[in-house]
Amino acid sequence: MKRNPIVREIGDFMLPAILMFALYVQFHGDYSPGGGFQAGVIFAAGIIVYSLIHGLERTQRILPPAAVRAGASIGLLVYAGVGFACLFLGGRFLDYNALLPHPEGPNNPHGQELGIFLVELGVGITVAAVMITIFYAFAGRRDDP
Amino acid sequence: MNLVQHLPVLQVAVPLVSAPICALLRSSERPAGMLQGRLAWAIACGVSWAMLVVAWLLFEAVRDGGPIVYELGGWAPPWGIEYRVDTLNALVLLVVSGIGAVTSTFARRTVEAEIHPDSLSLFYGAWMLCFTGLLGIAITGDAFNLFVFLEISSLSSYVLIAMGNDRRAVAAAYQYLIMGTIGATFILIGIGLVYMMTGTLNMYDLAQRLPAVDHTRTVHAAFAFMIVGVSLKLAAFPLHLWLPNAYAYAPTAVSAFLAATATKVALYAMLRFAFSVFGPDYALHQLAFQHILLPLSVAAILVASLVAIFQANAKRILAYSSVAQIGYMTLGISLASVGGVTATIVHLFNHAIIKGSLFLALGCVMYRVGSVRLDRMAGLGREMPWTMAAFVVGGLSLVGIPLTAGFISKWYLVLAAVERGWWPVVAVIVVASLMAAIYVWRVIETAYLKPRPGDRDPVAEAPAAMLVPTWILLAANLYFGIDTSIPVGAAAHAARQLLGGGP
Amino acid sequence: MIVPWSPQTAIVLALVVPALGVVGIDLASRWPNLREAVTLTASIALLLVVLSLVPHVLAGEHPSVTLVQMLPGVPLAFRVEPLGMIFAVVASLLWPINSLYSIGYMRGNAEHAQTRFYICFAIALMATMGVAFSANLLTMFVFYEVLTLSTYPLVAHHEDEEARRGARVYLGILLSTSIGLLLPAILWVWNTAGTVEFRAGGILDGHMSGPTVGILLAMMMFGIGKAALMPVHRWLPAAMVAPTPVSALLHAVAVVKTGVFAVTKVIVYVFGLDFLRSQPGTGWLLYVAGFTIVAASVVALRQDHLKRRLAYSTVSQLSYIVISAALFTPAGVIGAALQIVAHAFGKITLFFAAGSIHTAAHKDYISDMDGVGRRMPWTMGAFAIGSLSMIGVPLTAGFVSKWYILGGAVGADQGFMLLVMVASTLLNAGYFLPIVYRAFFRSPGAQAIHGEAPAPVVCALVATAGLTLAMFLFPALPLALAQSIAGGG
Amino acid sequence: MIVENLFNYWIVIVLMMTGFYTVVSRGNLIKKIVGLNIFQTSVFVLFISMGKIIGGTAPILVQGDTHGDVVYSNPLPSVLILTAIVVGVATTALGLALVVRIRELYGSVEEEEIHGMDEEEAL
Amino acid sequence: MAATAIAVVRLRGLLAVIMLSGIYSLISAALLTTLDAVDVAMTEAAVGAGITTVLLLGTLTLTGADEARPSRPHRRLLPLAVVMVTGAFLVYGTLDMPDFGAADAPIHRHVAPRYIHETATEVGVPNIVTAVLAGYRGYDTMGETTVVFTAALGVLLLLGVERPRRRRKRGDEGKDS
Repeated sequence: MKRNPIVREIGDFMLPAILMFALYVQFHGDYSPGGGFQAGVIFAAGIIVYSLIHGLERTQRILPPAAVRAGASIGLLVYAGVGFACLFLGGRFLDYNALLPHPEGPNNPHGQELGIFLVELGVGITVAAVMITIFYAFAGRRDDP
Repeated sequence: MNLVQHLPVLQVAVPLVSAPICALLRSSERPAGMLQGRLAWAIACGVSWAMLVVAWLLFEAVRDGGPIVYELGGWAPPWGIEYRVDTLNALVLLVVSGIGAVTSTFARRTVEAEIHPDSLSLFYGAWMLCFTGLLGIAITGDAFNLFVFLEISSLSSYVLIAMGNDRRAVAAAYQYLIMGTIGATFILIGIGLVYMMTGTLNMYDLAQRLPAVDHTRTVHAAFAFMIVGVSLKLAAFPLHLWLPNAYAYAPTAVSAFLAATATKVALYAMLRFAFSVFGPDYALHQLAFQHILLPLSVAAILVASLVAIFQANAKRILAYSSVAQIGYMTLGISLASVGGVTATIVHLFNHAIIKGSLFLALGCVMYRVGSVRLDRMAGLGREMPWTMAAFVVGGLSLVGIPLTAGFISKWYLVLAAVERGWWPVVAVIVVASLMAAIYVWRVIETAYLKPRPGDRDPVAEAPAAMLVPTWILLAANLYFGIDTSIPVGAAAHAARQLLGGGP
Repeated sequence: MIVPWSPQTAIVLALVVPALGVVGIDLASRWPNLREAVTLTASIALLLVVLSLVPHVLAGEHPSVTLVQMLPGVPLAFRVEPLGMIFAVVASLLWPINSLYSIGYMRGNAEHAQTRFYICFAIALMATMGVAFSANLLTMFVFYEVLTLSTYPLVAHHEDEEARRGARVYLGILLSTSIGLLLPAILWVWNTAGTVEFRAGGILDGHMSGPTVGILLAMMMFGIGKAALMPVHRWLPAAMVAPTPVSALLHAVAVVKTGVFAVTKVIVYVFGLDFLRSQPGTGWLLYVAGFTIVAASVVALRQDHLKRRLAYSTVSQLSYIVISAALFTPAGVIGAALQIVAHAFGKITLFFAAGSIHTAAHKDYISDMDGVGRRMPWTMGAFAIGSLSMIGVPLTAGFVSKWYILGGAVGADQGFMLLVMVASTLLNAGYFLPIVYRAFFRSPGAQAIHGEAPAPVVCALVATAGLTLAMFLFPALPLALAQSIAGGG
Repeated sequence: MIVENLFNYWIVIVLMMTGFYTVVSRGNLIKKIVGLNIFQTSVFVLFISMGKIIGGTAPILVQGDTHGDVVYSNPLPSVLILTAIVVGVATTALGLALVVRIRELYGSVEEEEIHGMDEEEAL
Repeated sequence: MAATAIAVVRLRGLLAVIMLSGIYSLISAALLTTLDAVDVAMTEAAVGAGITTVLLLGTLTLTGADEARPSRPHRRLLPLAVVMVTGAFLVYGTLDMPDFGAADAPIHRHVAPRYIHETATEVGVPNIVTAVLAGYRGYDTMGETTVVFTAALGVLLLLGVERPRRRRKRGDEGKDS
């Protein structure tokens, strides 16, 4: 497949689109279907397509495995971090209302939106990273004796 | 901000966070591996002990002040997820975190011997995830949340088991994965069905809304699926097939940790679903679920004990004995009386300590001898006096000799059976403990009364770093054999809570 | 000492002293002489402690201690009553003598693992004290099991195939009976009577009646396997693979006496004599015991291995105690108590003799003991006294106990029992006197010349023989204690 | 009419059982995992079909609908199933990784052969 | 859809099986959309048809391509029985279920309404699913993320990213029973 110029062209053309779509799904998840998880998967899919076309080595040069692995941990830490942040700001664990000061009443949509944005981000990072890591692991196995 | 009120969530969230931190330590350049491994171990170990403290604080708080409720995200149940700690799961949390703390302290040497240095930090990451999952199951008050944490603990335990040095470890892990996933899916179906009939996922909300619909066939089905699913996790006979290999070939520390905690938590889940969610009247009276459980438990006890007698590998002996011991616990449930459930919970507590210490002792043997086959263990009584002494004490406890924790379990089980006047059950229990005496004695006799096999070089006593944790558990073993106020008091109270002072 | 002296402290010390002994022996394991010194001091200290309790008990007190609340409502507790007092005195009186003997024997035969030997011995004694002073069934059960386990290494001492097999039988029977029958029985009592405490007049009266009593009694009697009622006597001959001092103190005194003692205690303080007499379906015990007496004696006749013959004689002698307790009369209990003492002195003497022959002449079989008496006058002299006591000839302890037992039988006009007694007396004579005859009046023949056994051994067996005689001359103390049992614990 | 009303459920159950059958009956480790996927996917569909309200729309708030005259299908099952799917794929990945290891260590992915080898070792 | 499922059981060519399972996921995704669960549909498509298939193919290239014919027939009967019982029980369970799509089922009455009506004010996120996922039941989602993370750890531990150098200590414990 690497040899085939057409595939490569199309792939190179598609890739940005896929990644953009991933970002859209990630950040527009509040208003339309989608969210961190879907975004992560799509992003990963993009990377996978890329490495199918350009080969594993090149992909790993762009996205070193170690970095990706770190990403997986970081995403989860972001999520949990939000939780603890709420806790330290005087709320319950993951109680986003505590994130922003809210004079008006018990509800605090802005706080909620912020919290949801952040955790979705965490999910996105983790999922993308994990999917890519897993792919690397399987692909890296392939040319073993 | 006052941390005390957040204890319930800290119990789970802290180990959860420690996992990715451990994982982050993994470096790609080789020589650093061991060092990072040490660091990861330090984190895991520290967090575990901290969690033990938290669990103890919770236990006391509950004992003095009654159930503690914690609304995650500040959303009131049933809309949000709640943590709810009562006597029962406070005790379970105590067991899990206690065993976790001791075994993780023990783990370092064996893990460094059995796991590839590059993988050390990831290994401890997985370890902490398993720990997290078990705690999460035990503490949550939300059915679906339980499922999620069940999966966390399961996935991580598949991995931990697959880390064993024997290739059968991997096969066993796969088998466990298949059966475990089926079990989890069954639980999911069960949850779906009750959700469908009640529209809620919160256990205590369910408990209130189920009676209205508990005549429906849908709820019957839900109950069946949940119990079968849990039994798969619990390795209740005859769904135990995954257990022996998994425990026999997993890394030593992992066997000890899982054998002492995983099945206990599953048992807790069974108690929780059967009694707290569906309610004793439903489970025991309408479905008479004890009539199915009783024969299975008896079969488990007798068959598994019998098989254990004929094993040539000490770890497998213990694994089969675990199946039998689980039989004891379900037997207690099937007695369908406060006494019976008390016995179950007491045994849950004691057996965790007993099996933990036994597996740790074998861990020392494995570390020095490199095998736990009986013929390799001959003569160890003189070479590793402390280790084998530990095994002897643990073994006596398993048999149920007075002054050990095991005796207390026996006492309550037999007592419960006598109360019901079920003499055949009494007979089963005593016969089984004699079988236990036989398989324990096979090991002891080999270790003490047989000469060292010619092809095995004499070995040194295990290092203190491993003996100390082992003996901590043994001390607990003896302590709870003499002063039984903590487990028995809590168990009796929890049993009354579960059965509503009922039958 | 810091703790003010009181019966309570004495009770605790009775357990602590042997325990300390264990520690000391372990620490001193490198220096044999020091180690043995520790053993001796511990044993003597124990004796003193126990004796210090006697006056209190004679004065009718029943000092008691509660260690911990092991289970809700069932503490680990101790309470000294006359029967236990007798037993404790006997055991602790014989421990120093036996230790002396052990030293001679173990060194004479250059046995291995002597430290382990002495340690287990001390633990066993501690357990014996625990049983003797136990205030409830649970405490008794706990120390009963401790005793079983602590004696296992002693039985398996030689670590060869024969020892392993013997030890397996030993542990197998004792564990299965105790866990299989005794424990459920205890829980049954707990469940029906709501207590497992030993009380004068028993605790079951009014809680159960009819044949179930018989069943419970059976579970207790056979559950206490150490009493070696047939058919659960098999462990005792099996235990003879142990070194002789073990057979002597443990399998002639501590362990087996623990058994019969427990039986008596259960009969007196759990069921209660009057209760048992009032209930149907409890009489069978008498016949089982009677059968055991005769059958065991017959078997003993046909044993050529000296220690095995002694073992079977023990089985039958133990049933004297059971049978006379099974009369369910005060007189019977007195007889039982005295037999505990008398048999202890007599039988330990006999075992000592057997061991001393083994050490000096390396002979185990009666058939080749011709003329040993001439070479080992002291040993065989003591042996003769022991035998006479077993038979129950006047001037020996055996006569005293038999006298009271017979008295009991007559009092309850038990024809069957009288018959048994007569028969067994003849049998006893039948299997003991030939040995004595052989030893003194047969010519040694051309065998390796050997002298008397090592000095400590001789001293020990002379001492016990002396006790055997002494009890006939001065039966006051045991008698007084025994009578105060009947007066109600 | 019960049949019509429950027909959807029954279809799903048939699918579910097909997957389940594949898991328990098939010797090939990979195929077992495929079966597991089908099994779980069908369970997801079952959940979702509980949440459906005929005539309802996807649970995304329509702009300007203030006085709730729009009927939304139940969002909760979707949420649960989103989680469940993730769990599912995680399990699959892990299972496949195990299969790869088994293949490397045993040189086979057939259950029976593997058991055979273990038993040989046992002897 | 059923057809694909059955085919999966019957076929022995693993490649085809995998493709079919991918198709199966796609179909179910479509079905899910008609059931108003767009998020789920999207995910199922991405995961079931995408990731899972890729992984399966990856595995396939690392292992063999065909399934052996099960030798012992009883391997069929017992499972069949088990499955039949389970299925029968589920059907039995459905008999008392509320009708499909009925708006008055308890599921729609108890907890859900609050999500639907309050989200706008409490959370202020139009996509209720997102609101519940990350808001009301955010903690579940954290668990979910953890599960994914676990999977990554597991795969890394099992396969490793660098060339695997797992030491095989096949000592005597290799031989034990």
